[in-house]
Amino acid sequence: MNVTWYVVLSAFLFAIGAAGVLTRRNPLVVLLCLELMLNAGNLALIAFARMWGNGDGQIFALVVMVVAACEVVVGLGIIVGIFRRRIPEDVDALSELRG
Amino acid sequence: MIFEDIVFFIAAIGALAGAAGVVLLRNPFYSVLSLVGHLFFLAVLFLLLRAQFLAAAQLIVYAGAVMVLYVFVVAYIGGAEEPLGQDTPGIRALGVLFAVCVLAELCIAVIGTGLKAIDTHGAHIANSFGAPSQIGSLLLNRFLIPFEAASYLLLIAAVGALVLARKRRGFEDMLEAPPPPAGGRA
Amino acid sequence: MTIYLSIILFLPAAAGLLAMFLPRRMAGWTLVGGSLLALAYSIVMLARFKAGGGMQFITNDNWISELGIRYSLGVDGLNLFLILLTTLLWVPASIASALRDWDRPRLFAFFLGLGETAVLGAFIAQDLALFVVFFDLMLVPFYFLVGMWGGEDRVYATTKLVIYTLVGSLLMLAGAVALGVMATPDGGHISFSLTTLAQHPLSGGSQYWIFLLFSAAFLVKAPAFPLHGWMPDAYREAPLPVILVFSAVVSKVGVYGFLRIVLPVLPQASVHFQELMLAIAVVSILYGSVLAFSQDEPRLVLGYSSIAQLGFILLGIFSLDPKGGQGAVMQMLNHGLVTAPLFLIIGYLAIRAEGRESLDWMGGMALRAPVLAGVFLIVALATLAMPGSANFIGELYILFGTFQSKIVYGLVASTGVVLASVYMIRFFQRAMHNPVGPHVESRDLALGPELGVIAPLVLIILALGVYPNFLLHRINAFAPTTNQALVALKR
Amino acid sequence: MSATAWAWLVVAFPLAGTIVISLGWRAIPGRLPGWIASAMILGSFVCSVLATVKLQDVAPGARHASSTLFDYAHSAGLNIGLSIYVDPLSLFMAMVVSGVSFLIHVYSVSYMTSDRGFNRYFAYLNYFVFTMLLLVLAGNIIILIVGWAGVGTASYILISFWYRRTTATAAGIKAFVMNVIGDAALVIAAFLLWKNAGHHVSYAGIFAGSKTHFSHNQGTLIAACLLLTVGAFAKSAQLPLHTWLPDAMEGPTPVSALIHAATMVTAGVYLIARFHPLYEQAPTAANITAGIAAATLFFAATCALAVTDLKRIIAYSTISQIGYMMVGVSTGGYDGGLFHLMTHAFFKALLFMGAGSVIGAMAGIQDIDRMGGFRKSMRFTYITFLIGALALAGMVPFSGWFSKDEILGFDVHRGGYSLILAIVGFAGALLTAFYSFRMVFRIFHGDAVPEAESLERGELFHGEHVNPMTGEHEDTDVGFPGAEHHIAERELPMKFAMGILAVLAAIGGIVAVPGVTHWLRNFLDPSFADSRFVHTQPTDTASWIGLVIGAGIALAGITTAYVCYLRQPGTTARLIARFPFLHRLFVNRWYFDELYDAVFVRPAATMGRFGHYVIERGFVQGTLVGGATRIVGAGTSIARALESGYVRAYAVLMLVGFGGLGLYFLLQAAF
Amino acid sequence: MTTLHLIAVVKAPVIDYKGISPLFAIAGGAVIVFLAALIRGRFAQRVLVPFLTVGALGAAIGLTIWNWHTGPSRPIIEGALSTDALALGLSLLFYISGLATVAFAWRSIALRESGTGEFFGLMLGSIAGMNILASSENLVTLFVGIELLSIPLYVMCASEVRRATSLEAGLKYLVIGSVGSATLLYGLALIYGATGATGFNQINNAIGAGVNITDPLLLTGIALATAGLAFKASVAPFHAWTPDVYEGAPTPVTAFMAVATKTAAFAIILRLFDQALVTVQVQWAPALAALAVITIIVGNAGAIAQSSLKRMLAWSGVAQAGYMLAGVVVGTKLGLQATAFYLAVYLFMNLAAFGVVIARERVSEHGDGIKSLEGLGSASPLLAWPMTIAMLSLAGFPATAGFIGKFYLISATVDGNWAWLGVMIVVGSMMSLVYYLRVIAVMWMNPLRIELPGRPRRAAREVRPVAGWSPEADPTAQPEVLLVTLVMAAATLFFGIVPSPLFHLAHDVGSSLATLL
Repeated sequence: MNVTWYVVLSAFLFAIGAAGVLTRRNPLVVLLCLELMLNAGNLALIAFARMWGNGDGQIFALVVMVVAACEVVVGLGIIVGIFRRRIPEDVDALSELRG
Repeated sequence: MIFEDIVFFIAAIGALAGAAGVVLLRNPFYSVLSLVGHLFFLAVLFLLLRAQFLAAAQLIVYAGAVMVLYVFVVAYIGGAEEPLGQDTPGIRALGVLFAVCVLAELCIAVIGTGLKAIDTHGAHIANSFGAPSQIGSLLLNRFLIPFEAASYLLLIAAVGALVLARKRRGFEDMLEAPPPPAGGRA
Repeated sequence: MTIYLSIILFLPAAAGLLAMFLPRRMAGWTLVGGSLLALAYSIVMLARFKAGGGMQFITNDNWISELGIRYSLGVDGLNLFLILLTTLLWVPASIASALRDWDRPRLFAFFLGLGETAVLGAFIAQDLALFVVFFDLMLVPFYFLVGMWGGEDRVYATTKLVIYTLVGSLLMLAGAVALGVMATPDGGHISFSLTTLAQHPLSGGSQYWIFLLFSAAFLVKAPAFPLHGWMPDAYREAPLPVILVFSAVVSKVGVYGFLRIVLPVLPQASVHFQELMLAIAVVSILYGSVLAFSQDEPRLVLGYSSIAQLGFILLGIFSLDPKGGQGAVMQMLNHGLVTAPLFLIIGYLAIRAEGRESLDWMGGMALRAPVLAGVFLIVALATLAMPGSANFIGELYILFGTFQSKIVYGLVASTGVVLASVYMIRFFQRAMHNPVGPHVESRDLALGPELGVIAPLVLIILALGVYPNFLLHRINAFAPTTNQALVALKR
Repeated sequence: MSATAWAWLVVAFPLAGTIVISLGWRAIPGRLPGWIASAMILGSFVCSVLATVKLQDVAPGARHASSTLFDYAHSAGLNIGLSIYVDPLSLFMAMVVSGVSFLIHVYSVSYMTSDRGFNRYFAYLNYFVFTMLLLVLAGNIIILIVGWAGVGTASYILISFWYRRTTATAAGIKAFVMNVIGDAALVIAAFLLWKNAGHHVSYAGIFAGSKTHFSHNQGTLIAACLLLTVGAFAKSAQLPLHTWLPDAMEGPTPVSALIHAATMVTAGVYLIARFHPLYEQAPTAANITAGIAAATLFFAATCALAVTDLKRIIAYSTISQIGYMMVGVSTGGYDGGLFHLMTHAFFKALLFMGAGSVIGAMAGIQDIDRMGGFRKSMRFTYITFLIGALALAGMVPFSGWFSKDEILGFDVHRGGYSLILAIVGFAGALLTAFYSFRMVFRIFHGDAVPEAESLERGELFHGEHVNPMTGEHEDTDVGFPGAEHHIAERELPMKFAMGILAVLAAIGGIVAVPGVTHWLRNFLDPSFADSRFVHTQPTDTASWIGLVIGAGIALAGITTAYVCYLRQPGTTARLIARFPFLHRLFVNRWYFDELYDAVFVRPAATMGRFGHYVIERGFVQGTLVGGATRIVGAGTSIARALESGYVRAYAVLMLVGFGGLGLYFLLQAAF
Repeated sequence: MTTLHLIAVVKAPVIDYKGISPLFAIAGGAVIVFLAALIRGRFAQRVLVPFLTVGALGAAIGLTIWNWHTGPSRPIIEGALSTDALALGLSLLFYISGLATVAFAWRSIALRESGTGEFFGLMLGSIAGMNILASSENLVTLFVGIELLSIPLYVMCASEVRRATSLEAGLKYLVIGSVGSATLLYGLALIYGATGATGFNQINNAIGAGVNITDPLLLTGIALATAGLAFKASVAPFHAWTPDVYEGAPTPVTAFMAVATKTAAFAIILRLFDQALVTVQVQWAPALAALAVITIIVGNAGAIAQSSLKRMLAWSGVAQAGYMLAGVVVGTKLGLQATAFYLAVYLFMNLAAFGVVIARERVSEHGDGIKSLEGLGSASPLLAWPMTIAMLSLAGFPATAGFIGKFYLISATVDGNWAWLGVMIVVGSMMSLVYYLRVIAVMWMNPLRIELPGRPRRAAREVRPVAGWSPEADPTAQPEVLLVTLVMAAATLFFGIVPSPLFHLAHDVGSSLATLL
């Protein structure tokens, strides 16, 4: 199977993730979509690693996993804070700062 | 090789379906679950790409730990169904539109590239490629810093989460209570 | 003794700084002392100046070698008298402000002193970048002076003033940097020294757009039509001592820039755009004059008249003829010398008209104030370039130069002479003559402060009228390089 | 001492007077300033005489000298010295000016006694004489312009001497502006001469240069000469720049006598005489000048017929007489022109003094319709005024008779174009005789008006102080016409001045009696030796024929006036009824003021308003300033509209940005 | 085969401990601070922990100076990091801003909310991330550095959990930031895919040799990476988060972000474009130029007529980013120097300004509103002067460092044949006058309508009780903030008149990238 296929697939995943971020209003889901985008990046990295036959890409992917985890943690923390603050679970509700 | 192709297609479709599920399902809980599925199929793809270690990590770290965290949070704050309607007009449409544009550009880029290698199955590689040993050696040599930094990042993130989610006095009752005295710890 | 220009340059600012830390009532007089010292020093400089001796009293040190900015000062026939004008006119301004009871006198003194230093710097600088620095720095003190001690709309006026002027001078900044970088031969160290720049003229194309950037700055500063939008507000709102120096001295920096920088460094562009600039000058003369005799506020009469006067100066400069140049420099001095007393007189008139600065409220003031009337008359006649005044010689040279190069513009401009007589005499009459206004108490100049401030200026005006060659003999408007370049280009 | 040294003194004396009086304006007591001023002028008269004497010593060919005090302006190839030029012409002028000025100063001492501006008045007056003498003695054209503008200034400040009269200030600014027009013209002329005649500003240099650099009647030269003419006409109130002179009568009467009759207004004549080499080299310019002058002399005479304001009648007569001089000097009859200049100075000053005396008696009223019958009550004034009128009318054997007819005789002799001018001149002479005796008869003859009667009873009439032009009441604070009036009958100084002038007006003609005396010509010849017309002089017989004709015309005019005003009063009324149009034309001075008001003054005001409201408010502030503001404001609102506060909108924005970048880079890749 | 790998495994990495010591100081400092924070008691919280933080930063500064060297980078640890003047010089800026933040935050609510140790520890962690970022030599380090920089900031922004706007700022920053880093990641992936290398130098060698410089894959990668980094530097149109986050975040955090984050972003932008991708400069320069222009216009336009000072400074920060981007575009040594110089100047100006905002918002009823500065000129000149200097410098008036910085940038653009960009900088400065001068006018030219305590004035003024004119409004009530403010303002002024020291630093920085001419 050509590497192209993998990369194109990752592109699709990336786009889907992006679309999710733009369309969903529940912060939790937005976080999930961000995960999708990062994973798309991972897939591409690994595909290229396979293509060039060196391990850099895989290491990169590994690091990305860690990063993704961290983002999730912090993001969830903020969401919890918002929940405690009795603000609706809706990113559009958080639009007090503007202009 | 036909076998690989079949596996690829199944995994690819699965991953896409999982991703679509995340985006489309209205209940965050289901979204989380479909993300888990998505991750699983990704792991399969990793295997096809000779990244055994990563596939494993994917399953254990992600589908294991992180997703559990998600589930907890969803449970905690009650994954309310996303309210319909009163969406800020245009944003949704624009979002999809530009996502499609990005997709188009990426595809053009990938297909239009002059790289020969991309149309191959990839370079000839040693059997140890993607094996823990090789990963480990890379992590401890060329990528020591990223490795350490990543671990450090985990520590920071943990502290951060603590800061944010820590239980605070006079918080549940929604009074804008004056902050506790300097240095006071809840 | 040798003349160190740095002393004269930073003395006023130092005095202002000192005033910041002295008791309130002493602040103003400290600055007066500083400006007097500067004046004395510059008079010594004048005495030591060798006419036709080229650049003198040169200071030339590194300031920012990385940017090629040098701290190089010098005096020659072009800026000698402008320096004197600055130091001279800051004295009455500082006295006038010391006599008045300001809200924050220390700060006022500081900014006024800083202003003098900045203006002097712009006149003395022999390095393009240094000139730009002082040119922009000038705005800071005046921004505060107008904005803190001005009239009702002071904030609007001062913001408008600064933005308007800085728009010009920022463009000039870009032009200056471009000039310095482009003129540097490959591998050579960048330099903004005016002499160096004059020796490596740029190619035509880049000269043109840089010329336009510079002109923008200088024309706004002058101001020339139609870039004078800031003028009415600033003139109306600014405190009198401030607008005095602003109109009499600061407005000259712009036109000075043409002679010091544009003509020597961008000769080709100057010739190329000569007609354009002459047109602007002529339009400014006519427009300024016409508006001047339709104003009822004395300050605006002077404001628009200075548009016209600076139009004449511009005309002389861009006649690109030595006579015109000489006349232009001469007019810079004369205009400064007559504008300052006129603003003082406006102050005196306002005091006598219950503080109303409007010609409608004045009239018949000459009745019991013969001295005031006489002084006013002398200054007014000098302003309209009555033959027998130095202003006349200045305009004569300007007109001769213009006739020589482009006679049509000269002929149109000479109608400005007639218009000038109209608005000045109108101003004089509506204030001093006709039946006494209802709210006027006609009182002659008090011998102490009032007369003491204005008398020396009037005497200087008279003296120069008798012996204008005192100036002409020392003035040298066009650097030799300029002349060569122009001659070469005219062929 | 050399002639030039004396000449410097001539200029120095009045200047000293000005400074002393104006600085000591509070210290010097009583009438002393007046006497100081008069003494100064006397001094300069004496000096000018001495200078003349000095100059007569040298051979006629060498009777000119110049002296430079210092470089007035010397730079960039333009070298102007502060220099004077002494030759018979300038000294002649100097003597006339200083002499007449002296007498008028003396007259003023009495006339202005009770004016609160007494000292100021004499400071101004001395300043005027200073600038006038500087003008006539100037050694180069720039200094000439300096003096030229100086007299303009002096005339301005003296016209609006009673500055709280709105009419006076209006007249002042009018006179000033018109004079500045003349100055500007002179500056341009100066440049043309400097540029084309070899970079000289001194007379000698210009004339020498013009010979070599200009061909006969060359365009540039004509232009230069016409510009000189404009200057001369502005100063001498010739068409079409004459309108300021009648208004200038707002000034005190001695001022009118000195500046607006005897001296300043004749500066134009001097100018043309001074630059005669150029005019002779550019006959076209000379002819144009002469033609306009002729028109002026006739036009002004017609106005003098109809105007009823005493001083304005004399003013128009002045314009008319200067027309004669202009015709003279611009057609080559320099002696005649200057001769008439001198005699005119005498009799016109005399007339004004008489008028002043009468106006004093009338408590400031100037309308001759209100006058009459002063013959008995003001005998001295009557006699002197009569002499002046006779001289003006050109009656045998008074000075005007010789001088006017010398001009006309010369032009007749020269023939051709000049002959036409001469005929106009004769016509004008008729009118002159008529209107001068119209004055005499209306003022002094007929039934006595109350003022005259009270004067006979021995008391001087004191009426309300009203502005003769507007009729509005004025407080004597203004000064005018002084707490009380002064008339020649009662004031020795006035008598003295008028007496001397009367004598001069009567016998002034003896300096050039055809066939008998050629003093004037012999004196002036060195200045005009280079003229083409030196030898074109009418024979004595011809001159005498001319004189006889002139006398006849004068007699005719006087008789007509006698008939109209004494024998059959009311004739004029019938004439007016017969030719109402002409009368209206004359009374309104051919509508020149109205014309200028419509063509210059109001358009200027409109332009001012237009500039203020349309260009300044609309374009400069509205379009430039406001436009920039609006653009920036629009940018701000856009930038802040994008900042909607919705995080997803920001994400979209990012995607848009990336889309753009990606597109750009893909295009880069494609091409 | 296998033997080779075994050898590889055995081989221990070469570690230049000296070179990496500043990073150790910071990272270690963070850990120590975390631990110290566990000690209860006022002293530990109020004194010990800040002291430790300052110590860590001071140590880092010292070690940096010890490490200082010019010339091309000396790679450490297999070229994962490099300690060249670019990294060292810019990390000095991080440390300084860190010190300033300690002072700013010392009395802040955010500190009490999150706990001293956590707050300062997170800050140090973020600084460590910046450090890694600034000295990163390959894509992986770049990415992990950028995340290590951001994630603590997300937390710090949201740390005032009682304030809704703080949470909002946190979430916005997180979401947009994650989108940004995902984009960046994908871009890096594509670059890696196109070149097959992650090390900057290898990438630079690969481009042109292995891969065509107009290869769409590579260029799209660059596009994505640009987007991701531009977001960090808040370059339009990726700036949208900036005003909201700056306004919502606790002001000390805002100050920290405004200077440190931007510096770090530009550090890596300089590295990536001027080192790894310098060979394709012809491709990316126009794109960055366009971004610069958009940023200048949008930033200045947005800043006009803002009533919140923090927001105004955020927008102005966007505009300033545009100016600095111009220095990157030219891709010359001069441009690099100019950008570095301007970064330093930018730090001084902004910290001075933010110090005043912090001092005022704690006492004034108008919070960070521009009204809180009303009459400051006569009320407390000690605050008014620094603000004035900062504003004049930001506006680019001479005798301030801002002028020199602009001058330098413009000469760099002209020198690199991008003269019109220089003109754009100038145009931007023109627009910026509107809002900078407004601040000065409010401070000095509005009549002070309140009676000042303990200040006898001859002229009786209209008395109006204003919160914030209570005695503790006296700036000396917050000496640490005042100190920082005064120092920064003094620096702004000093380097405006004697800029040579900064120029030397900029020179060393410029010498660090051998890839530039």
